[in-house]
Amino acid sequence: MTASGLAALPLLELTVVLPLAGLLLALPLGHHGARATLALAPIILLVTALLCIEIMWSGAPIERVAGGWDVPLGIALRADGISGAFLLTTALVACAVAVFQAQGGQDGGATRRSTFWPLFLATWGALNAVFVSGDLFNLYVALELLTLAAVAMVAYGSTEAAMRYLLFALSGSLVFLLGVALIYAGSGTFDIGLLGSAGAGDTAMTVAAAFMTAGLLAKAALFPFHAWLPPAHGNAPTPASALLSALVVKAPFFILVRIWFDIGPETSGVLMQLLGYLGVAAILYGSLLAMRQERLKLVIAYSTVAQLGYLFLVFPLAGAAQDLPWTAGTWSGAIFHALSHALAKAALFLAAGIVIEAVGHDRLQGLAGLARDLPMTVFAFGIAAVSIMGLPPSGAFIGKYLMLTGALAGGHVFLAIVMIGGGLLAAAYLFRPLRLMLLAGETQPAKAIARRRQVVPLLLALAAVGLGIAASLPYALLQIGRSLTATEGIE
Amino acid sequence: MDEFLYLACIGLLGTVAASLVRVHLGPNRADRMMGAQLIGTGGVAIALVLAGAARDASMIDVALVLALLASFAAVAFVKATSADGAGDPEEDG
Amino acid sequence: MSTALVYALCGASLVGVGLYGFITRAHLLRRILAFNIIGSGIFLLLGGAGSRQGAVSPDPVPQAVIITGIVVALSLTALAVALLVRLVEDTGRATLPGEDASRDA
Amino acid sequence: MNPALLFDVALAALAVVAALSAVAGRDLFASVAFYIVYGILIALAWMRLGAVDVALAEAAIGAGLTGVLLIGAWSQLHRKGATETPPGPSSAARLLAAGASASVAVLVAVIFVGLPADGAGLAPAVRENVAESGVSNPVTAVLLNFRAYDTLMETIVLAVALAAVWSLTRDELWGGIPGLRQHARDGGVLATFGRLLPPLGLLVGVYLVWAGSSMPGGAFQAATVLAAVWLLLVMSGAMDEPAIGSTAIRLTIVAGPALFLAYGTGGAFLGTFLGFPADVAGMLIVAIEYVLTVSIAATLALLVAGVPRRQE
Amino acid sequence: MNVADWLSALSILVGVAFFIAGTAGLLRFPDVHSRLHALTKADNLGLGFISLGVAIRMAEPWSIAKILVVWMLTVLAAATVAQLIARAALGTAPEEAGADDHR
Repeated sequence: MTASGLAALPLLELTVVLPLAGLLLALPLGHHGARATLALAPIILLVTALLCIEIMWSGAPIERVAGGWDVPLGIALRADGISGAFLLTTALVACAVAVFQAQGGQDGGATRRSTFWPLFLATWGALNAVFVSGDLFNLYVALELLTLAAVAMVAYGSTEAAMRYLLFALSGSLVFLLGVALIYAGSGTFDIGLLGSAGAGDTAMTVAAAFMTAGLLAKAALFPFHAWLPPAHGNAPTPASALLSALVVKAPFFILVRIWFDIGPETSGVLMQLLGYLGVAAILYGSLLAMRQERLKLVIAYSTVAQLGYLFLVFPLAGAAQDLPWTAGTWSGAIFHALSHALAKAALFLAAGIVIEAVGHDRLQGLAGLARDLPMTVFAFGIAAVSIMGLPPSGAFIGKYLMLTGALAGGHVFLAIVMIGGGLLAAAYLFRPLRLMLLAGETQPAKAIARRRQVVPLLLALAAVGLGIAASLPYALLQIGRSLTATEGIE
Repeated sequence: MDEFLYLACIGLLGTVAASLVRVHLGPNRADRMMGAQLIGTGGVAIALVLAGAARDASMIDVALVLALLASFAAVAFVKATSADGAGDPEEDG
Repeated sequence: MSTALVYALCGASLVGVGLYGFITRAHLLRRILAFNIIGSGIFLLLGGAGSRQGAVSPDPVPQAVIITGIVVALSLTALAVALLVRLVEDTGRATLPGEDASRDA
Repeated sequence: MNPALLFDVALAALAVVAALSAVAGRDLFASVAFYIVYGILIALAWMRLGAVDVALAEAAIGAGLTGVLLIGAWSQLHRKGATETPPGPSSAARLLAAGASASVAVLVAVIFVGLPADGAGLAPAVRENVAESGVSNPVTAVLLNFRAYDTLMETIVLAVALAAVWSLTRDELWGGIPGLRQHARDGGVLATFGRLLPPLGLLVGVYLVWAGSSMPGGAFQAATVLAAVWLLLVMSGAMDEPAIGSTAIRLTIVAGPALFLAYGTGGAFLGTFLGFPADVAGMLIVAIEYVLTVSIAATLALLVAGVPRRQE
Repeated sequence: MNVADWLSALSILVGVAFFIAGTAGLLRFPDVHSRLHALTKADNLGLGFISLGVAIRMAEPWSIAKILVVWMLTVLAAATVAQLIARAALGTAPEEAGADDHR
């Protein structure tokens, strides 16, 4: 297929339309929704991959306006490199989760079997809508769609955790909406592109951006707004935990990147520093708590709190001085980290799900010697752990390496030390369950789990590592649509 | 004339404020619901006068929707307070 | 002072009132009410911004966006209420633990 | 100060008082009653801002449907004894919260007042293009044409909200009927009301969606009125809620969004996602609005009805 | 101002007066039933006069028809609700309709 052949297909629109169409199909189908989803998921993956190829091919962002109405009247859909990368990662994780869930069809009762698929596809569609939206109010609607589906999936596991999550998410989106309202009042547009080209705004713009940021922090569970995350991600059913921890918390981060790097309001150095220090606190606090958990899923959930902290280091490192030569590299490093974390974290949660299925619980003390019964799953867990720790050759290593280079070049020695320390802490909290599982302790009877089920987390973990091995392609993709191209890439 | 209409609206708003006192004081839930019901009727009246002041026929539709739906909460209330939560106070008597 | 400004300021106050309720009240139904109050306060701000040119022909874009927002808020409220009823069935409480102590009834 | 502005100030003040009473009061039922009143006052505020479409939506949703939803919730909590909360007043914490909330309100107000008074907006752009949108009501033009993508997402939000509410069903009741079986005395006041009002409500609903293309009104307002009629029929015992396992009811719910989505996608293949050719836009928008009205009405009614509580 | 304007204003004024009287009853009367009585009588008449006043002002058949429907709806709803609340208040479950959660 040629480039023009690709461009003739509405790939950008289809990435949003297909999951939403799937959910409208799955809702009446009930528990038959599994088959429809399994048929649709590879098609969405293919469309997403083709879209990334189209972006690479044309070397420029793909832009559409819904209804053919130009902005500011209409709504723009825009897929640049970072959109493509997030869309593709989402498609990979979602396909893996769908296969995993469909194979374990006996999970849960009649209710979960009948409502999981519409909610799953709604999550996918909402994420994709966030990644391609060029309009602030449209982002609000997409975020709320995401909230509805995500909260309902948490409620399968714990109504209390779901309620706490809902309250955080609701207050977060309201504060975000308050910022959006102020932006419209001040500038008469919701369009991110127009707001960005209008140049550095005034005080009102900065306050509005601060409101939007505060709201998104609550949804992204950045310390100290993290309290909802461990119970929600730790108690949700396995496929939901994987989706939530890998992808859903990345959506608000993605919007923050759009706001601070694409609109670029009058950058307040203090605010950027603050975000960075909250990130530092998240890394330390999340890691320390991850070490003290007694349940595998909670270790992984607290690890998400810590790993999200890394992403926010991008703001002091690349946000305060966008014109410095190393910032593009730092920025790309943070995105790399986000993508790699998504793949690895989904692998960890799915592996934990297999463990729970095999032994009926996830208490660490009862997992000794599990490697003998579930070698492939423990191996997958180990590979994913390597990626979370940021060891070479994983994608997270590339991300951390780029961020570290930027931190040192910019003189942020403290942040550099925290990044290295965070890696050591991650090693500490992930080696604990790994060591137990590899230990030749007293064996307990484990249910046999089909290999085709165990292979799913392994593939995800390998993808996280592969992101580091074949880093130049995704790196090139990320640069498309950036105002600043990286002056120093990966040597 | 317009000024008079807005003054009339302010008068009606006064009755709404007074009914709020009843909603606040109770003493029981029937009283509170009655206060809310009167505010519903007051809202319909204000909407009508505002439509008259603006000479905007489409504003009457707001009064229409308010009049149609204002009683629903009260119906839900009497259902909720019936013996089994799904009944009719006339059955219980 | 104009009509638009009056309601925009009203909207700002409602955001404050709702925020206060959302932070201080423990009962979840009240927090759901507070959420709705903050929402309508934000909508009034947006509506006030759209009517600054005078109420004769207010900007239709904020109006359409607000209608969308009202429907989205209703969807979330419906889920919150259903979740609350389920929570009460499961735990007998309409509050979240760990929050009762610091909050008013 | 002229009487109109005086009225605005009084209405705004009363709305704030009602909101404060709703969040700060001691009695939970009173809070719900105050919130219903608050919805009515906000609807009036929208009339004063010249936003009649929003006033209709607020009157139908804020003052009508949400009221029924909240009283239903209160009723269930009341029966389970969960309307009281342990008192734990820490006045210092409350003062701090009040201070923080007030500063946010003041900050927002100051920012708003400081904005340029002429206020850039999209009103001129809408005026310029409304002729090509197929409808003459500018708000409907924005909702179903200029920003149709938002509206499409919003209809899907409603369907997903229903799936989310249903996902809270207990397994043994999956596919069952929401709520309790409602009953009323034959020939009693309630039963009579439940027979007199629905035809009128149906008429109002149809009128609102019909009026929507040229006057304030439209699919959402009409659907809310129709949903309310549905709920009244149920409350007066004239009909029972459908089982959520019913394929017909699920198809009704997804029909509107599915048609909207299919139309938009078809357009994407032909060149413009959600594009309405100017010469047939009016007809297409009206067709989509009618189907949407039915789907949204069913979705809203079932959202208020909540999770299944009994088997067929 | 012409005759119609005067009539309209007078009618609205009478309507507001009825509203004020009804609200005074709601506030001052000692028990639920006398309050209900004051309420339904006064606000229905009040809304009737206000509807009449606004109808005179709109002077357009379609608007007048809509106003008539508004008034009829309100009377029907108010009568129904008053009857039902009265029943609920004196019904078999006084503890239900009666005391509040906190009192």
